[in-house]
Amino acid sequence: MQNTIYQKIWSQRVILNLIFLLLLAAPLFLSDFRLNLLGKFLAFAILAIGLDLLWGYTGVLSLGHGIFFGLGAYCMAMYLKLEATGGGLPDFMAWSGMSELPLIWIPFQYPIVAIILGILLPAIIAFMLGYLTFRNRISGVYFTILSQALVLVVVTLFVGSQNLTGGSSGLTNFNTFFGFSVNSATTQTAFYIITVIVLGLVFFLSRKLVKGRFGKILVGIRDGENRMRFLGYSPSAYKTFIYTLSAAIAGLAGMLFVLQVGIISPTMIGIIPSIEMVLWVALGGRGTLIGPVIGAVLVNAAKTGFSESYPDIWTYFLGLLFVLVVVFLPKGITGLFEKWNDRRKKQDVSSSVEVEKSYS
Amino acid sequence: MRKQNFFYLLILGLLASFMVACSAADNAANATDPEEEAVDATEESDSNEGSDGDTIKVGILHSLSGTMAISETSVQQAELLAIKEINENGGVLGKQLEPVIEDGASDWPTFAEKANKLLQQDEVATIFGGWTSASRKAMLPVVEEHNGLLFYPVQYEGMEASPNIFYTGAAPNQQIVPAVDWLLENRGDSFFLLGSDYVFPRTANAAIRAQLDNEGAELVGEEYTPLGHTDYNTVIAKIKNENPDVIFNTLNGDSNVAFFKQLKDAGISSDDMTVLSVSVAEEEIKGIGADVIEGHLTSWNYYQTTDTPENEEFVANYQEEYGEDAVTADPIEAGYFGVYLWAQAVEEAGTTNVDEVREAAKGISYEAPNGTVTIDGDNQHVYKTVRIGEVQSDGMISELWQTEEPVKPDPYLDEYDWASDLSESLAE
Amino acid sequence: MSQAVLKLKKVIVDFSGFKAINQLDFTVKPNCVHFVIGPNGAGKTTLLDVICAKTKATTGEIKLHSTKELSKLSEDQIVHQGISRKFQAPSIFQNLSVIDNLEIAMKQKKNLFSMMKAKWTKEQKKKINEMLELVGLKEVKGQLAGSLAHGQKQWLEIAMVLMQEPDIVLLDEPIAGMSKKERDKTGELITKIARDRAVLIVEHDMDFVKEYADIVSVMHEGQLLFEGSMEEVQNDPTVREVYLGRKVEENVVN
Amino acid sequence: MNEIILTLFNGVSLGSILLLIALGLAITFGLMNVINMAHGELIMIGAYITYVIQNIFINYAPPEYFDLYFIISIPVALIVAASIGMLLEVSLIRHLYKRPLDSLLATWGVGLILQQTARSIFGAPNVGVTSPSFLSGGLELGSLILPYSRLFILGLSIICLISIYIYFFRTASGRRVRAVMQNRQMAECLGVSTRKVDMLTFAIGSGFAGVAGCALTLLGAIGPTIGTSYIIDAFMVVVVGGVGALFGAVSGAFGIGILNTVFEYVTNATLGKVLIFIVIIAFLQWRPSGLVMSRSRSLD
Repeated sequence: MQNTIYQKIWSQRVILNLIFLLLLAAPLFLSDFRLNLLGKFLAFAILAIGLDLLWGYTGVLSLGHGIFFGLGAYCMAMYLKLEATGGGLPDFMAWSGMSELPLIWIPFQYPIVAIILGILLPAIIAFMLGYLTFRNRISGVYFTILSQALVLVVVTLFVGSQNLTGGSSGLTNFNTFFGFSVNSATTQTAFYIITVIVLGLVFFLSRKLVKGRFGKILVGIRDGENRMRFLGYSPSAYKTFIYTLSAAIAGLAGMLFVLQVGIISPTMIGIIPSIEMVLWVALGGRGTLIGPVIGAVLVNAAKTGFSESYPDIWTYFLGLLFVLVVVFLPKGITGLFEKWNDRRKKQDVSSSVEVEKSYS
Repeated sequence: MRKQNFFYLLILGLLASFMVACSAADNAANATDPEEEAVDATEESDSNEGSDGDTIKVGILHSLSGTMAISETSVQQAELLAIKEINENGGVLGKQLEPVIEDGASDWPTFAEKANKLLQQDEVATIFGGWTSASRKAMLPVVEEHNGLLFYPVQYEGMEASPNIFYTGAAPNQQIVPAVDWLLENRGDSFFLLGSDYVFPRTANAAIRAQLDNEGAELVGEEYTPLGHTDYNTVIAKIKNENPDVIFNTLNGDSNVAFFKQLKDAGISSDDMTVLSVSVAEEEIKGIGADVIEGHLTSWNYYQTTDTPENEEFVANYQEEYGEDAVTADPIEAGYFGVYLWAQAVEEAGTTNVDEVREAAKGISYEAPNGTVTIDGDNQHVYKTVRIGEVQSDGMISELWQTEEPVKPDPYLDEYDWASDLSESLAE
Repeated sequence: MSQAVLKLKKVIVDFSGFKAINQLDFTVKPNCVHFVIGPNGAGKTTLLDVICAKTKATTGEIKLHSTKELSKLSEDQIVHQGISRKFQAPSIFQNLSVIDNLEIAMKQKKNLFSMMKAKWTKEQKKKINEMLELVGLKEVKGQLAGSLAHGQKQWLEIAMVLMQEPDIVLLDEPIAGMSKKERDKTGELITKIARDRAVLIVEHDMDFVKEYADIVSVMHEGQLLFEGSMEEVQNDPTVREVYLGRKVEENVVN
Repeated sequence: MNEIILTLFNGVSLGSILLLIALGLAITFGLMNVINMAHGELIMIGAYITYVIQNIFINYAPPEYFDLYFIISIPVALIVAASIGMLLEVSLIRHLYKRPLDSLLATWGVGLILQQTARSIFGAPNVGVTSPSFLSGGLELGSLILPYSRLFILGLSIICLISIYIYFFRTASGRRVRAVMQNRQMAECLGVSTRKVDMLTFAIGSGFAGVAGCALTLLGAIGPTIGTSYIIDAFMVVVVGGVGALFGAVSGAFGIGILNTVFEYVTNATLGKVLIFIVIIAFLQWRPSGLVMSRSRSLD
């Protein structure tokens, strides 16, 4: 009896909504600095959900999500930079001897265009690479290594074309967004609220996607891609779609990141951050949606906290975390709970079996 | 089902308690002791950044991990040495300095985040930090937004003068311009420019091109390699083809090791061609190997061998603190005297308030290991002596030439006609 | 004689020099239980592979209903032509429940966009319930497929094949590892499903073949050696010589 | 003409470096299918071993024998890297054979730990190794100078290749390794201890990483992050060459080396690097399983 009431009040949906509301209310509790950090973590969480759709559900490990994140971030940053210069030439272009705004920067004068491209551009690149590789049945570790090569290409290009991208310094020093000062506390709070809402939306839509038949197909592809072919599915289409989707989500996260952090540079999109992104998902628990969110927030909070107190030890800790999670917690934190659940469930079942026996 | 919900419930609970805890912590931090408040009120009305009771907090923000840790760790050590010395001599304004150390992790957004943290959370009086231009550019909007201070210790490409940054490294006219002049006079007039592909080499080389053009010298080639590039055979082949008198080297970090080793292997020694480097100091020579780079030139404001009494003391103290094998170098020295310059400005101002310190800092002089350094009030750079040196077989650099007196910093190269195009395009 | 549903003509499968199937002509007739037997390495499994496009034919043609050429199609396209395959080792989705397994196997539009808006229909639910009834997995429908017993896994996979409502069913050693009781049940099931479709089975168990076969094909070194009823196969001297040999004698004695 | 020969030589030289760093990987990744992201750090260990032995020689050996340090470093680096590899296999990788993507993540973590360990022991700055005097200078062919260090690395990579060949194809122990890699169950049935073979194979692969690290001290910087700059290149070589094909790695290494040098010569280093990776990605679309294809009938 008690159980059912408990279940009704604390249904998963209700709790998720409460978490969402609590996040929305965070500006009431947190200082500007902490709120800004939390906002950054939540932007990472958005990316982690997309990465988990790809890895946790579909079984495709990409070590190149940094560039999709980066593409989104750069699109937004280009708009912000042009806002800051008032349509003039950004400083680094002047040093590189340019006299006119290059063609590819021109569309980014318009914020709407920048936002659309920030999602579209990563999606297009992911689609092209995904379509080719998945159609050619390059999968598993080969795809993973290819995705790393892609990072290397893009990062080298970004660093190399200094006159277009600001080179290794990246883009920073922004003023306004839609006319609001990006650095003021109110705007930052607004960015935070937007991030929470986007996170909620991405979470909700992803949940809808994976809870239905579509999600089962993804799991099927993860566990037996070839078998799925003989059930009449074309796994490459599904993989390409999810890869594209998760790249678009990464782009979205990148835009929110730039708004809150105020800088994007190639170091943020390289090989090391790309692997760290995978760790968020692994630690939180792949194949669940709440897992990557927890993982992203937890790892980054630990990184901030740890490197504040013990900068030298942080690398040891990070390395150890990878090893321990993979070996002992392959399902991450959520997996830990599932295990604990199962054990208790088994106890419940065994006791109920005994009851039945005594009746008969 | 029920217990899975419990998991979500747990997250909810943790999140809620985290927020309450944070807000409580913030409140505690903001609510100052009523007595102290009263004292503060009598002393002065405006806030006294970083000054908390008996100590003054100062931020140290360098990369302690990642690729840049190689260079930045020593600068951090020098800054900590200066802080220690100041504290031993009674501190600043009678208060001890309390360094708050953060790791920029060779990642520019992290520099921005940590600078934010230092200014907002720790409320430090100033930050000493940065190495790459990228890290400085990442911190710039943060220190400007929160009206903080940053002491930046490395030579850089110029074209910047933020009111919130003090630049204790060399501006281009204190390193690159005089080096080119000297080379033209002493080593020949065909130049090959080689650099890593990022903002400093590109901007520096743009200036060199204009300067060479003005002097009627010949530019025979210009190559950029990605950061961390390790195979220089092809570049060396190109250099051989062009056979320049001088290679002006703005390579960064590890690439220098690969370049010099492979240059020597290719049979090119300092007798055949002069390589002048602007990013290779004593520290880097240790990693390259002195035998490989011996005889090549560098341009800096300071060498470990610089002959001043202040330097003798500095080197001795540094080696006592960090070991016999530790070497000092230009950025290390710039980090070191940056702390002293700030301390002097604070004493002058009588407060750590940023606006007053900035005002007091104008024209302040300090006897640094490299000689007298003076803050130029116009651009917050520092007057420094320029030195051309030659690498010796023991890894030390011996001075070949130095300017007679400290050179006025000119980050925008306003004083040079040939650079007018460069600075004009910037003025827009 | 009824019209052939599937016809292979001069098919060669060449694994870098080794011809697993060599100039094979092969016909599958509707409503038949058609067994393929032969010694190891005779090309039986490769025959199934080449029909369902797991392996591409090096040369030759494969015609469905004597019109549609299959050898250029991909695996999933072949499934939509009405050919379904069960593999030797049970390949079901361990992390999905029994009912989920059937749900994704079920005949439906399987492209990306129809799948995104796919919803349960009454008819689909009915079909799955019937199938669960047929293969006797109703009791365990909510369990993860990975937790099933070996025999149950085999049936689940057969059920998944049938959910696709194919015209031709390819089974690779469906009764391997089954108990006597389970074998009988599987045999009955095969007879039942063959009423309205062709069933092509690779099998080693001669008793099973004898009991349920309508047609038996004997393969040897990538070629068709003999085709006929089980009785004819047993009496054919060449078959005896190359393959059955002792085994048939034993069977006869028994 | 000289230019062409020199470019070709530089390409072959780059190829030999790539081959040397990829040889170990061709064994651990190619044969065992373990994605060892710590391979770069094993290279780093080899480099630091050379540094340590050099210092021992400076401090304790008479100066006229100084050059010997390099000759001694090679086998020591091989043994130390192999032992660390063995330790890694026994403690970690053994448990992850069935999960290749997970082994990738775990070994990346190991790599991080090794890097930080090196930083703690030797400090963050690069350390210097003086090349032995017999390797300084170069072979003069007319106006061409072919550096001895490059020729030495070319020779070393060929020697390594030959010894690997002899080991795998001419010794009983090597045959056992091949047997296990080709058919694990069957080899087990025949009484081969697959555990021992796995451990040994991984150790051999790791050992060659150590040798590569030793050779790299002739060319570039020795620092805690040296491995990260080579690891992707090494994987590319193995993937292009065809996983499981030792001699695919050879063609992969020289192919990439020569093409990269030509691209770099014609354009510049940045563009050259981008171009070579684009070519690799395109190449893998065309031949997903690399230059040397191993056909198999096995399921999945």
